[in-house]
Amino acid sequence: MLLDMLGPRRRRMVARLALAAILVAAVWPIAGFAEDAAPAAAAAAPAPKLDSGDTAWMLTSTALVLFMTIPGLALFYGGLVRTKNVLSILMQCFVITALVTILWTLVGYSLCFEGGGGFDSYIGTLKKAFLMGIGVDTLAPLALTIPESVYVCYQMTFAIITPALIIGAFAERMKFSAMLIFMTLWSLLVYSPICHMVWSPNGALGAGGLGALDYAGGTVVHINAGIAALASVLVIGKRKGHPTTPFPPHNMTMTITGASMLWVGWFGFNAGSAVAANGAAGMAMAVTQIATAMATLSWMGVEWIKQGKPSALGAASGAVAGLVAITPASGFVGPVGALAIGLAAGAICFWGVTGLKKMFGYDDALDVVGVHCLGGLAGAMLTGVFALHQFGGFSDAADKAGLVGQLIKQATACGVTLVYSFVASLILLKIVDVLVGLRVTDAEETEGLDTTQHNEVGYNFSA
Amino acid sequence: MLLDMLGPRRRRMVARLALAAILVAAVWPIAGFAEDAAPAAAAAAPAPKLDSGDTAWMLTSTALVLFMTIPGLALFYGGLVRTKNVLSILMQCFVITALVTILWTLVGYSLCFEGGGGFDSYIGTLKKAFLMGIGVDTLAPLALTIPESVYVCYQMTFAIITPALIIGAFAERMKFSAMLIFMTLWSLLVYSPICHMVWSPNGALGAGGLGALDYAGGTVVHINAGIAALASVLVIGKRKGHPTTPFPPHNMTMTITGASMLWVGWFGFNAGSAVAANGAAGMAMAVTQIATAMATLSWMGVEWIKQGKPSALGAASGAVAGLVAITPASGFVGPVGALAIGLAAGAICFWGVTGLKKMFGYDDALDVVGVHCLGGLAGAMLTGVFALHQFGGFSDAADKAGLVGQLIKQATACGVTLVYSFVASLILLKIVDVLVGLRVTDAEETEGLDTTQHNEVGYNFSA
Amino acid sequence: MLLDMLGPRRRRMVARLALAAILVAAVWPIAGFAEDAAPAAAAAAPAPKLDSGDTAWMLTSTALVLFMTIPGLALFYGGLVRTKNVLSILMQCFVITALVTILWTLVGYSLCFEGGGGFDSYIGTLKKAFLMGIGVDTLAPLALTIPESVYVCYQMTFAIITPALIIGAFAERMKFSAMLIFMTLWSLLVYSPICHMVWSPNGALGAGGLGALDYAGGTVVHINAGIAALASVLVIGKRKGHPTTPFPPHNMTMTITGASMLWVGWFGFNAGSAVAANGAAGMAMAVTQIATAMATLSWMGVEWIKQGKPSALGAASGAVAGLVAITPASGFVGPVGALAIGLAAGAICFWGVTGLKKMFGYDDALDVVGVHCLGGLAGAMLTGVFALHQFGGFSDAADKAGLVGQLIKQATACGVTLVYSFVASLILLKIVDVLVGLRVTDAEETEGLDTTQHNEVGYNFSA
Amino acid sequence: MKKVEVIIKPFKLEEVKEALAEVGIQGITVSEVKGFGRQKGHKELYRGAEYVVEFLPKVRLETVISDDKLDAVVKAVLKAASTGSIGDGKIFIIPVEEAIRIRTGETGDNAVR
Amino acid sequence: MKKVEVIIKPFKLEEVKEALAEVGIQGITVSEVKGFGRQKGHKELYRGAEYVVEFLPKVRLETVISDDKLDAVVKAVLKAASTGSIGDGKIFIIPVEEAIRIRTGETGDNAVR
Amino acid sequence: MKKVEVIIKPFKLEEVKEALAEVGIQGITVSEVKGFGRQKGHKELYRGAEYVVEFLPKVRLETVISDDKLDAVVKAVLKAASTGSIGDGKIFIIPVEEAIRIRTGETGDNAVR
Ligand SMILES: Nc1ncnc2c1ncn2[C@@H]1O[C@H](COP(=O)(O)OP(=O)(O)O)[C@@H](O)[C@H]1O
Ligand SMILES: Nc1ncnc2c1ncn2[C@@H]1O[C@H](COP(=O)(O)OP(=O)(O)O)[C@@H](O)[C@H]1O
Ligand SMILES: Nc1ncnc2c1ncn2[C@@H]1O[C@H](COP(=O)(O)OP(=O)(O)O)[C@@H](O)[C@H]1O
Repeated sequence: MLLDMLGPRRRRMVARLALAAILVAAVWPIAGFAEDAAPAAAAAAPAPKLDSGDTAWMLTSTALVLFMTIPGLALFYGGLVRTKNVLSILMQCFVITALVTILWTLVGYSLCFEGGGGFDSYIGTLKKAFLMGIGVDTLAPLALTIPESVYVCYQMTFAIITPALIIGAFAERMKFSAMLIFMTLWSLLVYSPICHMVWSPNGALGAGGLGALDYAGGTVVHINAGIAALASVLVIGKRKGHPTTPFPPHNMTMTITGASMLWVGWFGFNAGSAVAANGAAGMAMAVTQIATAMATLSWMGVEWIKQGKPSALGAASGAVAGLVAITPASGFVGPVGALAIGLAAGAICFWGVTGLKKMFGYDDALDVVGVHCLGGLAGAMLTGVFALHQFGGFSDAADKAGLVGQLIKQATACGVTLVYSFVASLILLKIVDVLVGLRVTDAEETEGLDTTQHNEVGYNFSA
Repeated sequence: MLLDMLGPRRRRMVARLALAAILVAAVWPIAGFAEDAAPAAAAAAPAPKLDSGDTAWMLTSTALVLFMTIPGLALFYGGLVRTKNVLSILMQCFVITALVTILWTLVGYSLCFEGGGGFDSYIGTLKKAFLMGIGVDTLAPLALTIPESVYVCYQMTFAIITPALIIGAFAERMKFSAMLIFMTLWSLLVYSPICHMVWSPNGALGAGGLGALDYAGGTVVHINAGIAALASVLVIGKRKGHPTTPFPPHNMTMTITGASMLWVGWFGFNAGSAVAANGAAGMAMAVTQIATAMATLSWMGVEWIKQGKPSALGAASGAVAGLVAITPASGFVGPVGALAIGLAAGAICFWGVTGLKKMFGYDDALDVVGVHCLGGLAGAMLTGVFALHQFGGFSDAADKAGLVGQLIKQATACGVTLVYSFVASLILLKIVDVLVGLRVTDAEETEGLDTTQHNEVGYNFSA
Repeated sequence: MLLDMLGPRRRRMVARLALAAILVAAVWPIAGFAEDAAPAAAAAAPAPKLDSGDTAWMLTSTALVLFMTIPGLALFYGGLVRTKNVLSILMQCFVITALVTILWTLVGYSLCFEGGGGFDSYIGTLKKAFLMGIGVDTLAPLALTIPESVYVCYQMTFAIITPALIIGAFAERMKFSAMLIFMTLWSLLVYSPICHMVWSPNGALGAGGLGALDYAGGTVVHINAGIAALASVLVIGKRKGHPTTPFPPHNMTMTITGASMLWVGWFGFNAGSAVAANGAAGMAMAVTQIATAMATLSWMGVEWIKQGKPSALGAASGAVAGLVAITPASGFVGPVGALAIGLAAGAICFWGVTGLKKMFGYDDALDVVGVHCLGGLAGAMLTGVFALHQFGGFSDAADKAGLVGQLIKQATACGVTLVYSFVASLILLKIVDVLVGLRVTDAEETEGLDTTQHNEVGYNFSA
Repeated sequence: MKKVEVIIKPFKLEEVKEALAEVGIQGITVSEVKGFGRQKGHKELYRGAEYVVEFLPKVRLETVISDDKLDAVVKAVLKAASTGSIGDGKIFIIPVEEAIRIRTGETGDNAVR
Repeated sequence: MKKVEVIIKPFKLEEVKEALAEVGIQGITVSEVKGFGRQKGHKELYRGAEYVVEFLPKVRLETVISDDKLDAVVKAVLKAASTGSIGDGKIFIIPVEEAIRIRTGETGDNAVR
Repeated sequence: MKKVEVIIKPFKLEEVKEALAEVGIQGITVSEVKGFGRQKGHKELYRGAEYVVEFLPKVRLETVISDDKLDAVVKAVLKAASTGSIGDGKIFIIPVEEAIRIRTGETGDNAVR
């Protein structure tokens, strides 16, 4: 079914590469089981107790972040492609949601958050595969006032949106089957280790390791997805007609609707990352709102000056840029920091989707690199500045590290994410290309992915 | 206004049938007032106290479930009909929301949840008609940590979505006036008793009676709506042109958007059914997510194999099937049960909308029977399996009843719902048909319901 | 950039008017700083403590109210204009969201809610400009169980939606630049004082002053926006072709979707105004739902009788009318009051958009006056009735004032809002007209705002 | 050769297409048009403003045929498209000087066969 | 009989239709088209990529009339559709050999009356 | 004068337009149509119900030209529009009796220049 016809020579190559893939895939689990180290951080506290308010907010946050992917991101991206490919975008977001949910249940959660194995700096163990041991009354080890089931769901929504972000880059030309295989591998082999390194108590990059600050996913989600997006367009190549033919959005109302949903849902993303309904969540919400607004105006202003008119797509892109950039900072910076981060994000990402993209000429269809990778980098670095109390922030750790010290930590975490995700994504894409072929045929691309991949069309207004 | 021209003979018939209808309608209230039995279950506890966290989550859940009907279900269904009928769908969902809200305020809530009458096994009393006696500080008798006002609203959203589900079956051909009358009767005479029997403390089918498990509405909502849908298509007949003419969806992007909203909103449906922000809610959310994801993949897989390509409509339908099937189970089963239920639901409902429908040839326009009735049945029965601890579940009651015992209880509850709802719906539809005529004229059907029923059109892109 | 070419004579006039504007603008801040009066109401209580449940609900409510503007209101309005202007509506809602967020952060919040200055009856001070002094752990002075950061965000969403409501009136003909300048001035010089007068502890109209009841913004939001809308259409004039050419909605599905989102989001608006997750919030949710449903049916009924068929636009408009009218009442009235208010609102606003509008002949494009101003007035007055215990309400203050007494208070608050907002809006609009010109050219209006203001088009289905 | 332009009610498209197929016509180009004629449009109401939809949705079929098929085509259309009620539409016959199949370069009757 | 094909700016549709009604024309078929001519399109920008919309929205009216009405029709259209600015459009006159009213089978001038 | 009507595959529009521009044609009217011919449509499936999309999206270009340009135009279109695969479309040539530029009132060849 999934495998296209292959000649004997090619088949042998496939076999070899598949073997390699399996080996790589096998490393983590084995690593995970290697050693059952001592019980993790938490423990010892004065008998943890579920807090219904915190739980209420985290249940809500989970819904909000899921809402970001479906329908939020699906609509944001869907409106930007040509009519003939709109369903392929919606379908990919929808099915990635399903796929990652299952992967997360099987092993993803455990690999990301169940530490204590021999490679605890890099990856978790498989002790909680199939969510084993998580009962109705189990509290989340990393957030002792809410049930672990809620924590599993909340983190799952992050694991869902990250690969979904990538599809914007290779939109309008990747085979559906190839996309599924790639995302399965990517979720397990790229998302899991990065997530573990940054957010697990003993992860190499986070609080228990290097000490880089990433409140809600600047590295884990945005830089990670953004650089994988770059890898994907380098491997799959440009769309037919790029850059001579214009590919104007087929439905800007859909895109603005999606952007609005992303904005609203992002409150779950950032304020939810407090894993509690408290002042930290409140401040995270406030700075998210402020940075996003500022970035919207910033992008709009630059566009108005540079191109004569402010566009709706510009405003929406600015908002997303602001949301991306404030993500790593949202638990550490104050309102003034948020204004600064928003201002910078709008302008920088504007350049990302115009200047930078033109400079290198890659065909990042929906600007995942320019907005998510660049915005994520800007946010991560500026977090290193505005998290300090002297710049209106709240991070004692950053104060201790000092401006330069913290910036180095931030840069290191960005660098590791960039390199690991880029290289691993490249390898996985090549493997998938050999296995089933990444790209649809020219004729299919011309006809559109909706009919060729899914046997459907988006609109039938005259039916 | 509402009554069409009738000949004298027909008018007499109408009168007689109307009388019958009124009698039927009168039974419940009279029954309700009959006897003011002893105070219901609750009481005696150590002075119940409002919990702000539980209340926060239930306020949110109420918003989420309302969101499922408008705009969720409205868009999901609206995208599937032909352009000329899109507003009729949106309008029906919207007005059912309004209508049922008023009915619920007047008598519905009281009939469903205010027990203590002489027929307490089957229907409530009218003591809380007009929400009498519910003040700002009244706590919900059945959920003592939240205000009764919130409980009223939360349960109201279930009473809203259930009739709204039915409209998918008779879409594109029922008169708006007929729909209003039918839904008024159905809400009072079918929804109320079924809801009371399953969820009221002394109801015949639920915990205080037979002991069938239905956490969030497998019988009350889905089987109930699904079988009424079947009744409706049998009475109203096929759309003109069925099955020779194809009726492709006019706007799949709308349908996917709606499906996504249903998915997100369903967290309020299932996790909200814990009526608290605790581990039970968390686990309900987790299994909802897992089963839905699995059903999406399951439907997609079967479709891919059987029909060569996976469609967006298939993925969305699979998700809804999974959501339906996990609904009765969501408070009782664990992650592994959820995987199994999802897997089954996707495949079974796929067969429901292809095999089963073709077999019998009824024109269930948007597949309410195949997805909601069948999915509800599958979910209800599998609840009887996976609620047991030995299959990863959490229900002591099920353990006590044993696998076979619990399955018999589940089957009984399903059976009662199927028979009562089907027969009552048939009768009500016949009555409405005689009163005002169920179906628009051929010419109106050809022209479309939007202009003929509502004087409007969905789209005016060239205006 | 923003200033169009002006002749020397006109330029002088601009200079003079700009000076006037600056003076007006300067009054408030100066007033604000004048005197640092004694600490506000609160204080003295038994050590206030954050409540995670209340906080959870207010975080959620904030998301819900933001959701009302983007995408809710944007879609509701966007569907009603002609295709060539759809993006201008979406863009205006989106950018107003960003703009007001920044204004609110800089000075708006402080002007509205930081009392204690010399003009405390009318306007706040600038002590909390830039949200100075608000830390992670600061509790909201006016709601001591939640963080002030959350209170800032929640109130911000009200400050956002109010100007966004106005754009419906002057839709399809105002310059984007003029809209930005007008909204900046309006937000600071009209919204701030009205908000302060009604909701600040020492405000002239609210509990600490006159004693008018406005739970969630009947005067502050709806009458205020509605009368400013009237001012705007009087200044900018009719659309080309009005009233001979019809301007049918270009996408009713978008409008119904938006109306549905408004309905759901309004739970945050009204139930959120309890600033807690308790019985008051629950009852506010219940009456909101009931009044909205009733108004939907009421408008539908009147339309059905008067115009022969019930339309989807009618149902949606009725719902919005009900939501508007219950807004000031939602914390004071019971279910029966809600039924009455809904019934009245539907019928009155129907007349507002048909009778009243025709009578005076103004071109209020999307009926902001007929729905928001009129609905707000109806709601405010009826609050004075149904807030009394004898009419099923809960307000001791209203009981004390007596029916006539309370009605006079309500009428006074309405009157002050009407006069101040109307006059101030007129002046600001004239100033902006002189500065940059309010209206696009005839040719631009014919071509549409999307291409002429934003260089984009809404739909490109054939691309 | 002739071009036969037919304006019909939208829901007749399928039938007319089949009727044409029966008389051996395989090449048809269809477009959505709006018709203005004796058949009057319906009223729509938007918030009390009455809006008469004067232009009714119609479908236009065009087929270029060799002269010898003209009669059969006209008869087929007449039969399939007629409902007897106002607004059924029109058939127009227009001379065509040349037809060319782009793929092969064939001309004349061969191009439309 | 003649077919008069008119390409105009969209917002002129109402006026042209009324002008035609005044000279006794009741049957018109209208379609949306895109025009490419001397009038240049506007630029749209998407994230820095410039996109020239070369094809402008136009409306095409077609009406088949008896020969004697030709002059009146052309004059009516010229007057109603002209704005004097570039892009006003064109009138084309094409011979029609036959017209048939589907409902009644009437042919010739009777069919288009 | 002649009207050249060309039915092509949608994605060929840009090329054909440019080819026409090269031979000096500047006025073109384009419309979206659906074609029914030898090229068979694809199947779509909705919940198990198979739905054959018989009408394929095509684009129609119309240009009215003076007789002397006819050959060049036909050649240009043939070259630009052909992919060699079925469904490439057709060219039809129809006599035009008169053309008028609405803006100026110019007639005949001047109107289409
Ligand atoms: N003279 C004409 N020229 C072009 N199209 C016409 C003409 N007369 C009628 N039509 C088209 O035919 C359709 C049907 O015509 P109408 O007058 O409503 O009814 P009937 O065909 O029964 O006489 C119209 O909507 C219009 O599209
Ligand atoms: N030779 C032609 N053949 C077909 N359509 C034409 C021709 N010339 C112009 N048109 C149509 O008329 C419209 C207006 O023509 P244009 O050259 O822009 O301005 P004008 O009519 O003022 O000369 C074009 O957009 C096109 O639709
Ligand atoms: N006789 C005809 N009259 C009008 N349009 C035709 C005719 N024949 C073909 N067409 C149009 O040309 C398109 C292509 O024709 P088709 O038969 O599929 O392939 P080919 O052009 O390669 O012969 C059709 O989709 C239809 O729109």
